[in-house]
Amino acid sequence: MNTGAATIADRSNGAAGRPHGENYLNCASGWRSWLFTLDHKRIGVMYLAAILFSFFLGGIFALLVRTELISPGHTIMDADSYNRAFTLHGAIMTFLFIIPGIPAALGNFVLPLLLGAKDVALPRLNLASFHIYAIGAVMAVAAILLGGVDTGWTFYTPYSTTTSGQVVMVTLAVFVLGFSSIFTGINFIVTIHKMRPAGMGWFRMPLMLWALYATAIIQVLATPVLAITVLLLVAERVLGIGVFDPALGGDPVLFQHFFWFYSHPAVYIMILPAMGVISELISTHSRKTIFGYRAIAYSSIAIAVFSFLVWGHHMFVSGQSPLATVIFSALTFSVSIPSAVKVFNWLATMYKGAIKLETPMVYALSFIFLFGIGGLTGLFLATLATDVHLHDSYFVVAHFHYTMMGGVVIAFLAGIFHWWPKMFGRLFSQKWGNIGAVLVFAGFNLTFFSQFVMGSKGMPRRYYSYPPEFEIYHQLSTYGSYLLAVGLFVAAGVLLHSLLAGRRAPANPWGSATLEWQAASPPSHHNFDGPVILTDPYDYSGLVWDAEEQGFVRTAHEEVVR
Amino acid sequence: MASVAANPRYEGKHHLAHHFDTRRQQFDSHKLAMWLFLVTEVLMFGGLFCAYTIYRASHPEIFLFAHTLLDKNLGAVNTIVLLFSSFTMAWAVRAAMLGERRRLSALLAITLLCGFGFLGIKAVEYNHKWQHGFLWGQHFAYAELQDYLAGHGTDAATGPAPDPAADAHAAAVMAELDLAAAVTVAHGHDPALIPRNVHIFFGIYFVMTGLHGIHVLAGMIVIGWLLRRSLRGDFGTRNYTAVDLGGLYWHLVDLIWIFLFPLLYLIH
Amino acid sequence: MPESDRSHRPLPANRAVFGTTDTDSVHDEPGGGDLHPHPVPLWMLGGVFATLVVLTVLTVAATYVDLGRLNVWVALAIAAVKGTLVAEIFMHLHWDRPFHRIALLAAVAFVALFIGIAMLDRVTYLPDLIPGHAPGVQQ
Amino acid sequence: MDNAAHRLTGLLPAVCFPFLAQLPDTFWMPSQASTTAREVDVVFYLIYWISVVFFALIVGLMTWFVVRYRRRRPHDAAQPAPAHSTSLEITWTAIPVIVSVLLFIVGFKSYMNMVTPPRGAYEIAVTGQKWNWLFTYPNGHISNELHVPVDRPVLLTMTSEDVIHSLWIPAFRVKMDVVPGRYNRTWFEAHTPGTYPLLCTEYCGVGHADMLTTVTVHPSGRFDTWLEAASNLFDTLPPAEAGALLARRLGCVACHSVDGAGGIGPSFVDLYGSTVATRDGKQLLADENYIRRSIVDPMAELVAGYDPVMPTYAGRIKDQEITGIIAYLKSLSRHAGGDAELETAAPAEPGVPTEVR
Ligand code: HEA
Ligand code: HEA
Ligand code: HEC
Ligand code: CUA
Ligand SMILES: [Cu+2]
Repeated sequence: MNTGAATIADRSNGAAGRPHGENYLNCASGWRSWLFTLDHKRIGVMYLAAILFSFFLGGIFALLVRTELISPGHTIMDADSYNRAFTLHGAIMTFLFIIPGIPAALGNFVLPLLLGAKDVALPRLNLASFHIYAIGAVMAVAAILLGGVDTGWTFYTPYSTTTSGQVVMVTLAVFVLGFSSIFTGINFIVTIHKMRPAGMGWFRMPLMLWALYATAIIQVLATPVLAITVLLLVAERVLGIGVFDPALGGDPVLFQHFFWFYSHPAVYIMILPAMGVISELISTHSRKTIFGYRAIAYSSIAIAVFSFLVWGHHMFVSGQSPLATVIFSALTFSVSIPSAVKVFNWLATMYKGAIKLETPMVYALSFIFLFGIGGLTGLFLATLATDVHLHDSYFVVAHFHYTMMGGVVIAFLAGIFHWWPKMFGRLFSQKWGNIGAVLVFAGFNLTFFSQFVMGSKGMPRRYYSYPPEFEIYHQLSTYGSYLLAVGLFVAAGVLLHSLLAGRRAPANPWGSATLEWQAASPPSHHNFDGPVILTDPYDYSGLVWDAEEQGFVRTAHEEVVR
Repeated sequence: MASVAANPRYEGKHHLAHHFDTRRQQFDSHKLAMWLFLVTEVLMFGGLFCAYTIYRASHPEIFLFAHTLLDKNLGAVNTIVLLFSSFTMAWAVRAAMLGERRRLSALLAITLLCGFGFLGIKAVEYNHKWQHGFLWGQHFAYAELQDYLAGHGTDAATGPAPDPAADAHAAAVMAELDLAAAVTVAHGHDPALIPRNVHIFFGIYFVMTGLHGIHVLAGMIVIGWLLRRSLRGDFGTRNYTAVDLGGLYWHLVDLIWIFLFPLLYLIH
Repeated sequence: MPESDRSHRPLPANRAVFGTTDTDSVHDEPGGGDLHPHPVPLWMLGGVFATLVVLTVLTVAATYVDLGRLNVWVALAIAAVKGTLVAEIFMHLHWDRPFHRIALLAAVAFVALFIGIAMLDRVTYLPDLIPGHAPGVQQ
Repeated sequence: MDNAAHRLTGLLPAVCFPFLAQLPDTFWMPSQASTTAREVDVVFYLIYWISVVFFALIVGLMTWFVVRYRRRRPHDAAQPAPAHSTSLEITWTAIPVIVSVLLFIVGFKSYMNMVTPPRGAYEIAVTGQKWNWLFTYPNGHISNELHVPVDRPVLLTMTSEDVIHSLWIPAFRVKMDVVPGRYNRTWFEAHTPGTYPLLCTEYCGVGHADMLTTVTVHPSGRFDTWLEAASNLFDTLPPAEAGALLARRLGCVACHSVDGAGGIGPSFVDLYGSTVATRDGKQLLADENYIRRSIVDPMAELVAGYDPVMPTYAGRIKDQEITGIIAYLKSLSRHAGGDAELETAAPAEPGVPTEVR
């Protein structure tokens, strides 16, 4: 990892040709220049806006769910509305928000920059992916307006083939969104294969690229199975083909195999890019070389591959045969190992570092804490004896919120704050950023920790009402969710404020050594104005603080002595 | 072959996108993307093959019985048609690489025609199934099946021909499997011996061939578009990426049929 | 075919990870990285087509021979040979970057994984199913 | 190897958690009422403590590093430290591997007990339907609450009439999905008499959260007495009361209210003797025959304004029982025509709505 600098010679378009202050945001105007842009940065920004909107929508449903549960029985809605609310919450959060989340929004923006490239390999496919996402989102929202669905995000047959509601519309939306995800995945693999600059071998890539690459593998290999699953589901519902519906001789457990063959790897589509973000952030904000680069890189690929071997752990009590159950339990533990490796490597990176509690770092630390709980509680579920008791209880709900909200969303927020100055050229208030992060952390734990307890004590999930002994836990959880919402609004406010009134950002505010920070903040249309100096992505020795810039600048690499 | 320079459009058509350094890099990127797309297609059909395998392994009697309602001959002819179209497509790619433009157009046209032929034959088959109510799941007409077996039993052209050897074989399979009495069946034509849940076979048959048919249609649209461009003179020795990639897609469609044919039509 | 050799030429040391030639070799390509078409000879295309037809006939013929459980495997084996021919020759895999073949094989492997485990499970729990259960269909 | 692992996993929990013998509910778990419960809790607390240790280690180190290595000035650099260490990395890969293997083995052992019912277990058939449970005992008796003998293995053979349900008895730590078209099995051996909640924990629609009932563990010897008494409805009860019980047991009241409120089906109040408007515009008198047909063949006449979701009870209900239900409906109706005897019919079993007059 310790090699000299190489220059990518032919990348300079000459900063001279560019009017001062022109960047990718203002180089063209009008809605067409956005909607039909081929620029990965603009596509990334559009994705970011769309995805945050989805998060907001999903969050509204979450708050409705929580408010209903503040007391047993009817609080603000009837059972049917409640069922629709949690289904839409789960489906929106999964398919519209978190699966495209980090790869399509942050990944799109930073991936070519991390490579020192001008764009992704297939800009048109990239734009198509966004348009398809938009179509899918519109279909999903239309389905909500037409009455929604009450199947749960898992669409288990035969409930989903017999219930009323917009099942067909929603599943077709999922189908469409799947294509968007596949296109992103294809694009990223091709870009990483073909667009790496000379001198950037596989093991000189920033870890975010490894993470995105591993994610893309899953996207390409797993998503098509989701596509065929929902197509078969639609065919079952509309035509009655008899593959999944027991009333027609079909097998509902087979449906679960189909569903989880995609949806388990999908949780690693979510977490892998989050882990990539964390790897970048921990190193940057500790100003220290990442510990165990290769281990982290390999563990990403290992997680991607292992993630395909464990889907049956969602089916331990479904009527899956004990044989398969035992095999899946054993295999499930295999994913824990690479995850554990990453956690320990992050810790070792911080050891003897120069840690600065900037907002992205606060979120990153929060991630380690929350993902630690989320991952460790995964062990209770992977273990056969305990999962029998815990399956489909609030323990599972708490587990996956600790991994998805506490893990992925927190990492997403960390990434947004980290790359925000690059994306929009503005700094934000560290103080308020940190206050938001702490509120989110506190609210989150209050919301979901109590769910572990009630789950193991016997509270099933997807319950509109519940026995009175669980009321205290539900109340804590609901108040926690309000606090969490406040924290998120503070975070959103900080970012909005920065957009409107933030200080201009220097090119490299955090002192990161990856290539995107060599571009201006915000970058120009073609990303880099001068030659890109290719360096070790985690070597901070060449970066020094420049008080005038209020940012880090690179000294000539050769002059730096370690 | 018309000379490359003769067409004024040609020069503009093989430009290098701004973010690539070389044409080779651009071509490689597009080709890799196409292969990855084919990977997703394989996995998507993989789901259907999974459903097929599951039901065939657990209910062989259904498949053994129901496949006799399909027309082997039409299936075989269609296989040949598709193989031939793959051949002409591969040849078309060669022609594109060599800059043989008129030949390229002709070969694409033949490929397209084969596509029509395939779908035409498929339509004949579907029509037959439709007439007799041999449809998916819920819509399978068991009552008509009884009539059909009683009436058409000996009509070799449209229905299963009596085949004592096959009967015996089926009986042996059934005995070996030792399934419940309700599902005892022979290969023959005694209406009383129809296995339960024959409709599941047709559910799978229609989904598999239907999805494949949609892919054929998509491939034909691609080839039609290639043909149009080729007639316009867009392709040449330095610009054949689209033909190459379109060809890959068409071959994949063929490849899947290569497996569908024996699995659906030639069950023993 | 002199062109095809190009993709097999050794790479600079720092790029030869994964042991494939796949990605790289674009920037440092001397000739500006132009395309290097590899047209497959016509006799070969024709030969492959003829072989495919013969194999199709063979598949059909094989159904008339009673091999018991082997029949389906014979059919699949022949189909696999046909598929390989299509992929290697018609789809140029034989002359292509190895990574494309790896991708295709990976796809097949993951399908096999899916089918394999789902089958294993279904066959094991088969005795729990109610035979012929399909109350929603009038048989 | 096998033997050593066996002994290790057998010993470990007992050494670590002697206090777990039999507990009322703890912070994490409901009370233990079956032999499985104890096994599961041992595993649960084993994982729990392992997790606590790892978590404390991780968060402790993290906090320590943040405090100890805070950057004071923007340009402060990190202290030199190795960028990787093979021995360290092998260690922190190996330890989770070992822990994982251990967890798998303990989980596996208990699981195998949980899926292997002992021979001679007492068999009860379970049917799940939207949204209630039917428990059929070997003598043919059907109840809505589960009743089991203490200290005797009980095997539940379960199937569903409609969609997937899942039977969960938290106090026993058992759970199994109830799937249409197949029989799933689970078993347990209750060791503490009492009444515990039994819930549906696979999402099954509007009534999912109401698909709860109880399991009663009868002290030794009392179970048979209970079963005998419970199964002779018509010997001990007047027809209308028996009908009221049946309406609960068969799940009619899940859809039909007995207090005049709305529901999935028409209310039973004042139904008998009224004139019913059907979907296809007919007006029918709800007499004995009409009600009988509604139960045996609900699709024959569909009441206007309701979905055709009522399952048929043909084959599941005896003639005498239909008569009982009709008598019960009469007792609920103003149109029953001064049948004084029925008007006094009052429910005997706790839980049958007392508004019945
Ligand atoms: C981002 C999402 C995400 C992530 C990363 C994970 C990670 C894991 N999950 Fe989770 N899971 C979900 C999302 C996620 N999950 C969702 C959405 C569901 C429910 C879906 C539904 O039903 O609706 C679910 C459900 C679920 C189940 C099924 C429960 C049930 O329904 O009965 C199981 C069972 O095995 C499981 C296990 C695991 C395991 C073992 C991991 C592992 O990858 C965790 C690995 C991490 C660690 C182990 C922590 C770090 C390591 C250390 C701190 C060192 C110490 C480690 C050891 C000693 C091993 N998960
Ligand atoms: C990414 C996935 C994700 C996320 C983030 C969340 C977030 C939340 N979830 Fe959700 N949840 C699921 C995925 C997710 N959930 C899934 C898959 C299910 C299962 C569904 C099923 O059973 O079918 C589920 C189910 C589920 C349940 C169980 C319902 C039941 O079983 O009956 C509950 C109950 O408390 C719940 C609560 C919450 C809460 C309070 C949040 C909160 O964290 C939400 C907080 C968010 C907001 C309050 C919005 C505010 C946003 C903004 C202001 C924009 C901010 C912008 C910037 C900061 C830039 N969720
Ligand atoms: C899943 C819900 C459900 C269950 C369980 C159910 N029913 Fe019904 N029932 C309905 C619905 C909906 C209707 C109206 C539509 C129809 O006629 O089928 C109905 C109609 C009826 C009618 C005709 C009512 C009228 O107003 O004319 C009678 C009588 C009846 N049910 C009796 C019973 C009895 C007795 C049972 C139990 C043995 C029972 N039902 C169980 C849903 C249910
Ligand atoms: Cu039955 Cu939930
Ligand atoms: Cu999972």
